[in-house]
Amino acid sequence: MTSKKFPGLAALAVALLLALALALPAFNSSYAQGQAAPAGNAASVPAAAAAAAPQACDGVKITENCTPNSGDTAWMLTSMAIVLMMTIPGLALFYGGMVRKKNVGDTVMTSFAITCLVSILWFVFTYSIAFRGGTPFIGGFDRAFLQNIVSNTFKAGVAQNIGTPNPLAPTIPETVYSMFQLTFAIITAALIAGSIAERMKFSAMLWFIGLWTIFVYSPVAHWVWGPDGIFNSANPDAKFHVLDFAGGTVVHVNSGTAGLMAALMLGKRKDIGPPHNMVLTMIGAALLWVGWFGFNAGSAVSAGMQAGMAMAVTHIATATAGFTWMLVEWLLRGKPTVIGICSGAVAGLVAITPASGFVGPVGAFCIGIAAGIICYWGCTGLKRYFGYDDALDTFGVHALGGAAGAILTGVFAVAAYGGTAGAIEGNGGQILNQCIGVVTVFVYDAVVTLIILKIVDLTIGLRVSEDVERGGLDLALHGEMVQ
Amino acid sequence: MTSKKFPGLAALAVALLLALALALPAFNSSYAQGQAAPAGNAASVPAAAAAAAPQACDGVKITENCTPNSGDTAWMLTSMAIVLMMTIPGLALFYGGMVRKKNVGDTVMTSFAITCLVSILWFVFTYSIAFRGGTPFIGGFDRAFLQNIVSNTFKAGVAQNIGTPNPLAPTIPETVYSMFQLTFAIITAALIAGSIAERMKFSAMLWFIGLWTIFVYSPVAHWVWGPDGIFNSANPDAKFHVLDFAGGTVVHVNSGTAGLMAALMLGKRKDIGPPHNMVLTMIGAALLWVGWFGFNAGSAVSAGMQAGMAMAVTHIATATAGFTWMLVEWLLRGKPTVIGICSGAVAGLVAITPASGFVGPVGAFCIGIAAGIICYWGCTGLKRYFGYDDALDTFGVHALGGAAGAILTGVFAVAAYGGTAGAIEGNGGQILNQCIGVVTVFVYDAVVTLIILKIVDLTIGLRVSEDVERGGLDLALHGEMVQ
Amino acid sequence: MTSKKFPGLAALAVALLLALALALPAFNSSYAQGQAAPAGNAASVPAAAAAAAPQACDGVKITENCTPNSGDTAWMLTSMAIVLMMTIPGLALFYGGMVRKKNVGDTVMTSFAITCLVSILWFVFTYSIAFRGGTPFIGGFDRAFLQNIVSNTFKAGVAQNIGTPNPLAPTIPETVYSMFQLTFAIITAALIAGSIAERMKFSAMLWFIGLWTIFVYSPVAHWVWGPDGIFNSANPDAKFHVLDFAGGTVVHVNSGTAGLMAALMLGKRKDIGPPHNMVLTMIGAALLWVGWFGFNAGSAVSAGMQAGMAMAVTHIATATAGFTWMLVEWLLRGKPTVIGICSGAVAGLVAITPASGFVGPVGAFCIGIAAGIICYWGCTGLKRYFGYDDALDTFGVHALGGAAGAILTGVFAVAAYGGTAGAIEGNGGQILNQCIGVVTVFVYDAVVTLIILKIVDLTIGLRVSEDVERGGLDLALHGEMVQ
Amino acid sequence: MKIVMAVIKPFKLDEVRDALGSIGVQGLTVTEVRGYGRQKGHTEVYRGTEYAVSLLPKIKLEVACPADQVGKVVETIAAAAKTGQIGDGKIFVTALDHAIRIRTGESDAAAL
Amino acid sequence: MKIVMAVIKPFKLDEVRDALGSIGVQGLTVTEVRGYGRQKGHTEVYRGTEYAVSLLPKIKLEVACPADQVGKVVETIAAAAKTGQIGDGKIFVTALDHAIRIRTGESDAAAL
Amino acid sequence: MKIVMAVIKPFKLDEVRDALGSIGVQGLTVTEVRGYGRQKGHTEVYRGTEYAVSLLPKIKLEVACPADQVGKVVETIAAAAKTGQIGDGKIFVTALDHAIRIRTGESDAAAL
Ligand SMILES: Nc1ncnc2c1ncn2[C@@H]1O[C@H](COP(=O)(O)OP(=O)(O)O)[C@@H](O)[C@H]1O
Ligand SMILES: Nc1ncnc2c1ncn2[C@@H]1O[C@H](COP(=O)(O)OP(=O)(O)O)[C@@H](O)[C@H]1O
Ligand SMILES: Nc1ncnc2c1ncn2[C@@H]1O[C@H](COP(=O)(O)OP(=O)(O)O)[C@@H](O)[C@H]1O
Repeated sequence: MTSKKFPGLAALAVALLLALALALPAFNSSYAQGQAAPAGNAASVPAAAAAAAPQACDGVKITENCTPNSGDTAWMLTSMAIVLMMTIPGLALFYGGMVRKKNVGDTVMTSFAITCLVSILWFVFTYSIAFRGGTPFIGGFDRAFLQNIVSNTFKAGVAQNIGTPNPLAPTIPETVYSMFQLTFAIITAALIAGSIAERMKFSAMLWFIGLWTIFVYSPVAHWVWGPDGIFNSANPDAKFHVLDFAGGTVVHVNSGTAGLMAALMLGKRKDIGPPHNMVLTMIGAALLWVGWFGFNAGSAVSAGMQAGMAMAVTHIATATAGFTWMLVEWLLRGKPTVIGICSGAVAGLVAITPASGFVGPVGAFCIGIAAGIICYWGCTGLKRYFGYDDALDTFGVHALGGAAGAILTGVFAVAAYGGTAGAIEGNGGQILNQCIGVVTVFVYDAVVTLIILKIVDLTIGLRVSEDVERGGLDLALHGEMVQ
Repeated sequence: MTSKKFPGLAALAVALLLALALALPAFNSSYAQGQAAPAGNAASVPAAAAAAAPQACDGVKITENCTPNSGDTAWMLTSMAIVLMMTIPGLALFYGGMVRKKNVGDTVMTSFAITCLVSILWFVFTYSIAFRGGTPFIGGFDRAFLQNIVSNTFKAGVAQNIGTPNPLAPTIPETVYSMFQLTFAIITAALIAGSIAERMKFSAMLWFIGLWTIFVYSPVAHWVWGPDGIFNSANPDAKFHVLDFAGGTVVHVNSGTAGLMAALMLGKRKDIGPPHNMVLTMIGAALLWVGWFGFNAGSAVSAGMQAGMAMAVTHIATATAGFTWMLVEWLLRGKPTVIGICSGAVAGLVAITPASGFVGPVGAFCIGIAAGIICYWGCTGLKRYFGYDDALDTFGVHALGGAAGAILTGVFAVAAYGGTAGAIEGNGGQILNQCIGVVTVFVYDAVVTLIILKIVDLTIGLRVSEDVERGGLDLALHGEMVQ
Repeated sequence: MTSKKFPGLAALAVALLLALALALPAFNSSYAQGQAAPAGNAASVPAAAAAAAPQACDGVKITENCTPNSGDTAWMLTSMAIVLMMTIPGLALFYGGMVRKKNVGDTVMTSFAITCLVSILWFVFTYSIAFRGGTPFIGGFDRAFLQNIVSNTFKAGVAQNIGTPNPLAPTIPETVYSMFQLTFAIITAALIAGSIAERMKFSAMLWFIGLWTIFVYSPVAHWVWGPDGIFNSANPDAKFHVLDFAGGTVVHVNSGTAGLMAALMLGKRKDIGPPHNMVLTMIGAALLWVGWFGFNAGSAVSAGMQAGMAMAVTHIATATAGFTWMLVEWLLRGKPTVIGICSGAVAGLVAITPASGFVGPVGAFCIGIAAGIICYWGCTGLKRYFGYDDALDTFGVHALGGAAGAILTGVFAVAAYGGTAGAIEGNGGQILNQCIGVVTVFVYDAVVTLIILKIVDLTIGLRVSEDVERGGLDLALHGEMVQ
Repeated sequence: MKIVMAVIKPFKLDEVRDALGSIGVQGLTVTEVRGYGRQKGHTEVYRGTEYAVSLLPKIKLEVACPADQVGKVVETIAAAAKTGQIGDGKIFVTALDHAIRIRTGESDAAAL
Repeated sequence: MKIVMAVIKPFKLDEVRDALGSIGVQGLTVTEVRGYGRQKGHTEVYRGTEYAVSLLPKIKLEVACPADQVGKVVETIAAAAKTGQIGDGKIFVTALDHAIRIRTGESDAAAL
Repeated sequence: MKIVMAVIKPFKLDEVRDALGSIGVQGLTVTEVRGYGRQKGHTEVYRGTEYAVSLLPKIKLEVACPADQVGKVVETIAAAAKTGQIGDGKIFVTALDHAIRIRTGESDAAAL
């Protein structure tokens, strides 16, 4: 076992060093973003908070040194913490409860290891290429190793509570913004693992996810949220103004598509069976729900009216979708299940994500009903029809739910809430923009994911041996077993 | 099974539509609350924060458009999230660990489904009738479907971070206040399920809880917390000034009484046995404790001195009650148990809830000791004496603890902390007020709950068949099983 | 069983009363701290927030009555809640998953009971002697029973949101600061229990931990964080300026040393075996990670640049250490384990704790790698060499990790971040200061812990009988069993 | 001596044990098993997919007893475990050559 | 009558049960056991320490059947459970004196 | 051939297995059971109510061996499992008609 595993491990270590080495030259020659950067999607939010303290960051004088708004910062610190909680232990348990007992350790460890791996990459350079200015397609390296994150001039210091604010988050320290966005990168990667559960090599998974974060997540995040991103609705120079408040496209369509590709490449599991512990799944779904307020309301990057509305619509859509899925299942299968209501709630969370800063309560209610029905069908009819083994339904829940939410955002958006009208308010064209976003991400993601998987398959192999799969990944790969 | 379950399901769906239909007429003819509303129980809190920013909401100019206080909003967003966490996964696990393994799925799903159901009702109209002005007994329909929640005039928008503040929560967006209060409605309903565990039909439970939320929770919440509620201590026109900071009466006496009625109507379980997993119960109790800071300190609806004191007294009472219960059990039964210390902590949380904005640390310590002893007796002596099968002791812990806390609030209240003196400071009459609150809620709740249960019993039946009960509700009702 | 347990119980109750009685005389004769107190380590933080509101607390006029900063208060309320979550359910599960199934109840109950016990002591007098002025070695009794915590003059009240700020936390209510610090005292005590797992009497544990909190934790916390503490880097009169942002020395070296002493006194377990449920351990590690943002970023006692940087470095070090431990294990043992990556993450959290307000992202990355390697060795090579049975590696992870972090803080500290330069910036002497802190705490702790353990052993005995140990502590001591 | 092995419904365990106690049976060993027989299994549902779970939870009892008590033991179990519905279970009787009590070394009848 | 007791690899359970069903075996009882034999166990790792876990998860089947069917039952199990690799397990056949169906009181062959 | 079935205290499992290994026993099967006997059960407490739990966790071992080794096997188990305190357990010996090794098809003595 050791000898078979070790190459992957060694290679991994080498790669890390390589990445570091590659990044170092870029350290000082990085794209000079600084002052000239566009104002970003949160710039309009805190205008009113300005007048009082001349030293406070207020989104107008965003390029000067100023003191962060303590309330906004408090909320974003909290948001980061609870969005991290969504992945570990949230998603780890949500997924862990749905696999067989012999694979629960591998499943939860996948979430945990992805958290570590993506965080390291983020620190090294993926934050920089995703969220710093550069081109409409990819950012620069000026925040590699998070250099200058406190202040571009470095004259001001942490201890004086003064720094250069990030135009994307003008009222909070950039450190907080960077960590907050990191938790999105983490969960996106971790979601993919639902499709590959119970049969992928742990080492192959690490390689796959690492490369995917670099070559898929970072550019896609830059397109939609980067200050000069091609789809960024807050970037006046953007080609298409795609509304994606908290990641329907970047997070959910993106992870779901990658999951589908991985499920197709891996093939079906040798044996399947019912979830081993729906109580774990319930804990996971509940923590996802709780943490998702950080995800959606946190995406307001401030603690005000927009965060409040995002929280309300998130909650309404989630409750509605959970209840809808339960009713559909009850009607069609005769029994309401724990896994069902939990899946429905997650489907609702997914679908409201892109919409959460743009729609109102009634729109959220409609999106919730749609999410419950569409994602149920995605996990049953659609999956059965095509016959792929998307083990824990990353595609059925996240890609479908994310796409539905993105498109319905174009329907239900209310100008008074998020600044952009949707089809109901007469702006039918927004639906088109939304579709362009979804389709572009789907295509790019599918192609690059397949390439990455092919490379990993040819080098270290994607799948465990049949013996290991039958006996369970926990003992064979990790030497551990739940009693 | 399908055919037997389906009527309940169909009826449920129909009822939802009905409720929607009934509510629609009220949509625009609702009580015009707006400007004239009384200042509410939080109005006095943030006065000092006003001077600085002319545009900031400050509790004085509460009826004009203004910008929420970001610090208060940050804390209330957080509070909402962690109070939700109290129910799912907190209470779900607290209860789930105490039932037998064959019923753990049904038990946790009950909490989850109640969360969804109560949230939908809240959105439709229960928020409006509970927390909007109307009569001293029930509120109006002007926030049905959360209409106009951003601004009554609708000229200001979310994106400008300006809105009409709610007089009950002048410094935060009303969306946040509504969602925060929703989490109280959720947990109150979910608490009841402790009494009916291991034997009630899942469909009957949904009907019962849905009707109870409409006909019991909403009016009782309005009495005590509605701007013109008959018991609201911040309403100058109130008949009786009942102190209930965070819900001793509204939440705990209310749920405990309903639980007792349900336990009486259902009868005893066929077989009982020790809890199947006290580790789950411990997780649940711990998350209840953590989330309860959102419950109690969040009930200050601001992040200042009052929230701080509420947090301190909550923690002191909880730790003391947990330790007291453990010692009592150790003394009387020879062993300190996990379930015991967890139950004691919850008893302490319950008892300090009504008191948390009114008493000081020493009062909290005394309330903690009282809660530990009284609730222990409620779950043992009292229950044995009357012989009802309150499965997980909703009455013994919540009704008794809530009542004890409500009355002791009248004893230990300190004028300098919460504005009202208690018996120790010479205001003996407050105890009487507290008793009036408790007794009124008990009587109203008992009567209406019995009527609701009778109706549900006659239509779809309250209890599962003996076979289902013996074999466990998980497999029979939900088709799932923990391995 | 009853008769054997009872003496411990009775004694416990008596002791509590005794402590109360002893404390009462000190009630009013306590050291008059008030106005003359030094400004404390957080004083410099919020200077910039001052100008705006004349009534706001701003760290300059810290001795007058003022209104807390709502953003800082929001973050500290949140921090307290999530740091409590670190112990229950976090640490309880982290430890609970690593013991055998027969002891999981005792293990989680230990964390829960310690939470209650330490909280009661804190209220009675340990907060006062740790965090109020007195001598450089121990504080005064002027906050026994949290008296005057709202205001020393008591003219201002909670309801007006005005109070005397604590010089250690000038922008938030002292109630919040006291509760926040309490959660540190709780987890420090609870960490020790990792060393004594699966064999110590529950009653002996309570006595040991209670005495240890009084005689070790309180003075050590005062040395490093007390306003006039001998090691407090913010105290101009301090003998040695030891940098310990969030508790590398006070929390981790302290608990790890006590754990080692306890493991030595208790001797080895009769039978050992692999962890019974690594999923519980994963939940625990994840909640520790999430809560640790409250621990480290919360130690900024404000929501600004310093909190942001503390969050970033905490996350980077943790992810790096988790990944490093996993790679080391993979390399040396052939398999990456769930327990391994979780242990590594905790090691990273421990090591970054003292450094989190002083170093930058690159320093954090280096500290993370060091923590992963050093603590792995502490749990394997070192432990095997000396042969003590530190059951869950409190010494290997916490004392070693804490000491490594403390010393590396002296290496990587950046003046622009935390006000003090480290060796890399030319201030080699800081390393010496750090070592003095670590060694002093180690020696004092080791001696006093041994004395306490000896006393407890002679009076009620430290260890359960062999029968109880073989059969499991859950049934014998608590009458409970996980099914 | 004989070993009486019975497979019964789980919730009947307490009743059967009490009944055996009342006829003087001093010891028995209980195992959690799953059974398959005329009583068909149940269905578990997972996101709209049904899994037929044909094995039902049962309890297996083993009682070693002197040959002359076998009849009484079998009757007692049969009476106490009966619900009259499918899946009530079976009783199997096999020969027991030797029995030893570990604590004392006593053997055969004395060991039971 | 005989009792056929087989210890097999866990993932073979479904195949064996189906095979037995197809030759008309109507009932069986399944127990989760752990086995020790030529197939060596595995190693669990805990913070760098290895624990040899010599017991492997196995499934024990018990099938009561008339003496004349024993051959077929044994062959069927052996065929279905075989992977050809170490640890496939054993089949043990012992005598069964009596069988009773609790529900009806039927005995011996009729009870199976 | 015989089957030796022993019910022992759980924590004695490792010792017994090692002892059997040292006398050349190559295989055994282990089941987690609960037992009821002279050793009285324990009490579980739930919010002040006591539940008598009369069944104690035990380990059941099954060892198939040639008839001439039975004595040694029984003695070895008895010696290794003994603590001298109540509840040490029992050893039962029954006849084994046939044994088959699934992997090879070998039978009887060769199969053990
Ligand atoms: N031939 C058999 N061999 C071993 N166990 C059997 C056999 N037949 C039935 N059983 C056990 O008895 C249980 C009950 O049998 P079943 O046929 O379902 O009902 P009934 O006993 O009412 O005929 C089964 O679940 C199985 O555990
Ligand atoms: N003498 C025995 N007595 C009881 N059970 C045995 C015996 N020998 C083997 N077993 C059971 O059969 C299983 C498989 O045996 P093993 O020797 O590993 O492989 P194989 O059957 O291929 O020779 C063991 O795990 C054990 O459960
Ligand atoms: N007659 C019996 N039939 C089957 N198992 C028995 C019998 N008597 C005892 N046992 C098993 O042996 C275990 C130990 O027996 P017990 O009477 O408690 O102690 P001792 O073996 O010291 O007399 C019991 O827990 C039970 O599992």
